[in-house]
Amino acid sequence: MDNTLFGYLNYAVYGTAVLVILIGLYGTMVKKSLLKVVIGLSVSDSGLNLLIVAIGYYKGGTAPIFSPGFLENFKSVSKMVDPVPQALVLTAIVIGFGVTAVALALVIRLYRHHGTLNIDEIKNLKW
Amino acid sequence: MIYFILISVLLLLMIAASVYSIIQKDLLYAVLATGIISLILSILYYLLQAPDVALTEAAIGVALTTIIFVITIRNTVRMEDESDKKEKFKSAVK
Amino acid sequence: MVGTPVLFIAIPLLAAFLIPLLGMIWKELVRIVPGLVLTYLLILAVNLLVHVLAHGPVVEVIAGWVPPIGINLVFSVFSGFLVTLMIFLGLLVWAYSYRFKRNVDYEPALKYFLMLMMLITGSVGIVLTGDIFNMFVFIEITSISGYGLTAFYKGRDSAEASFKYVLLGSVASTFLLLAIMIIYSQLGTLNMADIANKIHLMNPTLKIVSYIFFVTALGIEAEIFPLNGWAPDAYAEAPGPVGAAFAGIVVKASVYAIIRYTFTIFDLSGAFNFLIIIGMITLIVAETAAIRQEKLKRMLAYSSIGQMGLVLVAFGFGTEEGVFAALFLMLNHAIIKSLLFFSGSYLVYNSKCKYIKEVNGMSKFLPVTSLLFALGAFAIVGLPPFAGFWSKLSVMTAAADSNMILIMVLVLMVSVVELVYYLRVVNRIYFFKKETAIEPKKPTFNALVVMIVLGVIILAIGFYPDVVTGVLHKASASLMDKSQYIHHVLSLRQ
Amino acid sequence: MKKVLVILLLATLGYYVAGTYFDIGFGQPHFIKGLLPVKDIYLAQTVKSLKVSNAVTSIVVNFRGFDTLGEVTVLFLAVTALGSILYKKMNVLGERSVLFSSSSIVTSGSKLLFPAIILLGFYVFIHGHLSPGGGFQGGVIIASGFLLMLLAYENYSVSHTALSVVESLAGITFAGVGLLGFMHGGTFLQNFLPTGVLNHLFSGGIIPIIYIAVGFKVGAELTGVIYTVLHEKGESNG
Repeated sequence: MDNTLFGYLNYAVYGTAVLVILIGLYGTMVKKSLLKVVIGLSVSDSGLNLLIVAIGYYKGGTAPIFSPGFLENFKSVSKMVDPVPQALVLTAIVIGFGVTAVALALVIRLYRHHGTLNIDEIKNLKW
Repeated sequence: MIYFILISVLLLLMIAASVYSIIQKDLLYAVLATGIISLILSILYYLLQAPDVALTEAAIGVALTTIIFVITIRNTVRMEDESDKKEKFKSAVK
Repeated sequence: MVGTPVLFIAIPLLAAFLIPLLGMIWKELVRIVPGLVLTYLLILAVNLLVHVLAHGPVVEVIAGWVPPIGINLVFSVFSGFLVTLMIFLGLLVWAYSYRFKRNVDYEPALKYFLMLMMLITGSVGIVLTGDIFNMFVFIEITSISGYGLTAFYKGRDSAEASFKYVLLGSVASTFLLLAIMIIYSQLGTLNMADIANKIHLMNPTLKIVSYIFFVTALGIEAEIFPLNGWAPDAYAEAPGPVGAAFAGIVVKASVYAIIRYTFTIFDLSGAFNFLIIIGMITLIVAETAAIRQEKLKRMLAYSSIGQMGLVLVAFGFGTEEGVFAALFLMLNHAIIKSLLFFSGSYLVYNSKCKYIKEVNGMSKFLPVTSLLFALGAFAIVGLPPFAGFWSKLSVMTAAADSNMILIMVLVLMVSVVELVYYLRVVNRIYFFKKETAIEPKKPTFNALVVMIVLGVIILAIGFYPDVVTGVLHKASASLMDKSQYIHHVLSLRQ
Repeated sequence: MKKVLVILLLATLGYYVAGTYFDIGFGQPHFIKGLLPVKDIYLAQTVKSLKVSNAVTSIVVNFRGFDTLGEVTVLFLAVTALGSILYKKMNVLGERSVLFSSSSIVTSGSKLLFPAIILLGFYVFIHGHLSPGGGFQGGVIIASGFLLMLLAYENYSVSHTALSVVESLAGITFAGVGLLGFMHGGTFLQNFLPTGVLNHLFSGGIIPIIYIAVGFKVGAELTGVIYTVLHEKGESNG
């Protein structure tokens, strides 16, 4: 793959990730339905995770796993992609799931009390 | 080249799915769109040489998050504007 | 050996995993074990603090990897002082809620005490950790316990408050991760001391963007205007002791994080003025909002936000006197605001809506609680001879030293506003008549003891401020000495 | 009006975030020259002193194992908070919501798949230090196996007591192994077992033990989350 195409990917990957974060935040801030708000959070989390993994990628890199045949060729360590962002994303995904579950439980409870998910009818959540 | 096209297409699909999930009035379809985002992400992670993350995203994002969203929708309302509350959900899944 | 900082995290976590099993053996253990753990940690914290005062900071590495490879915990005088304060308050909150929650079923009690303990542990972790991603994890631990505790009561308002908190908390973690990744992508490290050592190499634009993201994220937790939308609701709807825990523990930890980023990690010269400006705005907005509140706990919440603004202003002077004043304010605020929350929640215990007008004539029914509330109110406004006076005075001297006369005037004006709205409540307690006959809830024995202990501490600091100023001076010196922090962390060898 | 404001706000945010990350660059070396990024140390030490093949595993469990301890605590707290928010008593469950009535093909198919999924989950976390995967991934796979059963059978139930016992024991194993390392080597989570030979199943010292504990814990916690939410019937407005 030649370099100009790859330079374009710079904008494509990060641009998409940031766009997805913004779309999610837009949904969170504008939408009236509580479930839509939580969906927005989940979407923006996805964009964020893509952004973090993309930082660890190197052109032509290999996965950070030392398979048996790999060891003879020790120089190729420098060809591995960065494992640190991957480890951080693992943590972030699991934490994000926990937060989403808590938010959904709150949605269920608010529905139990109000019989609606419309943010306008739930007095304290208007802003 | 093929790698390049693949990534571009996946990124475009991801944007489309996220826009769809925000503008769709039917929350069930919106949630399915977030599931599709996770599916695309998981392929992207694989292409970005992050198999561990891909596995996690495939299981958490595609299966678990989607299902707890669906359960929540089942327990609350399906449409964003809530004009006809539960009827459509029941008829759609049965 | 006096013990190591990692025990502050490991012991509560082990206990948290054990508690569900212990509860199957004897249900009362669910309430007792957190108290035992906190008592042990308090002893440990005091011991370590004494050791650190004599011998300098203790740096603990984890998994045998020295910084910057592994995660490390730093127990300096500054962080150690905050940790001791937090654990002490946590113990008081536990003692206060021990009997308060007696009528609650086993399951909710288990969850309440678990989440309370993890709230404290998470905050302690934020203060102790020396790694920016590890701090993110501890912030999440604190927030999730906070979400659960806010929604603990069954009413609808608590769920709304908690949902608000979840939304802002998620946005906070997004910003935090963005900032962490900017730093990592440039310097290739996540260790605070290592970052502080290399930050001058970074591109200034990236530095400013990441600093703003950090402050935005932490500002949500630290209740800085305009990001504090969750705080009044959460304080008002959470159980009374949890409000005290938010004001005394969680907010302190977040302010600590902001301060650590500003003083140690980043070397931005404009950051101090930035702190003064956001602190000032927070102070003014919160105090003017407090005067308009009709619910007692919301008023206390806004007052708490205002105090945090003042703390940021004091830190923003950037001088050692300023840091000393800010630390003194944090200590006083933690103690006094806890007392106000504890006694206030008994004063409005009977009413459904917790309005301020419900406290009319409560001094006839609950003399001791009313007296303690009045003591707290006078102390937080800064009347001599109570504890709050000395901290306000030290803010004034610090401002005068930095030639910031405008700030002195503003602080005085804000004190007048505080005096107005606190006196309004005290006036109602003592000089108004109760219109309806009530059967007030008497404070439990534990709650009474806790409140009296706090009252005695306020008086003690008021009459003998020297008992704490020594430690506070050393703590502020340890925060200002950035090179020593870096040296202590990075000089460790495998 | 509000939408315009929000869009303006987000556009500003997007401008700065995107600008920052475009500067950083995709696929190019982005660390400041002359610095030694920790990832190089991690990659070297993974093989040299830990004898683990998967570098992500070594980071998650050993170099940054403290984060992982915090992370399983977050999940543990999420389960606790979930129960508290929906104020359920563990043994008195509400009516189960039924997502769909499954045909006999689905039920018997799930029964067939279930052991395979569980087995895959165990495989993934036992081989976490050798191949992609590990405690989180394996745990999530196990939880999705239980999810399949819960969806396919209307009256399939998981013992809540068993879940919390597994969860607690796994958590105690993690923290306990950490404390053992503390007693043995002086630092929390330090390796105190022989590291063995690279690419063998029994290698990596305490890393596989911790990852297996994480696997059990995550599996039990996520199953608990699904189970709690599934037993929440929203029909009654009260």
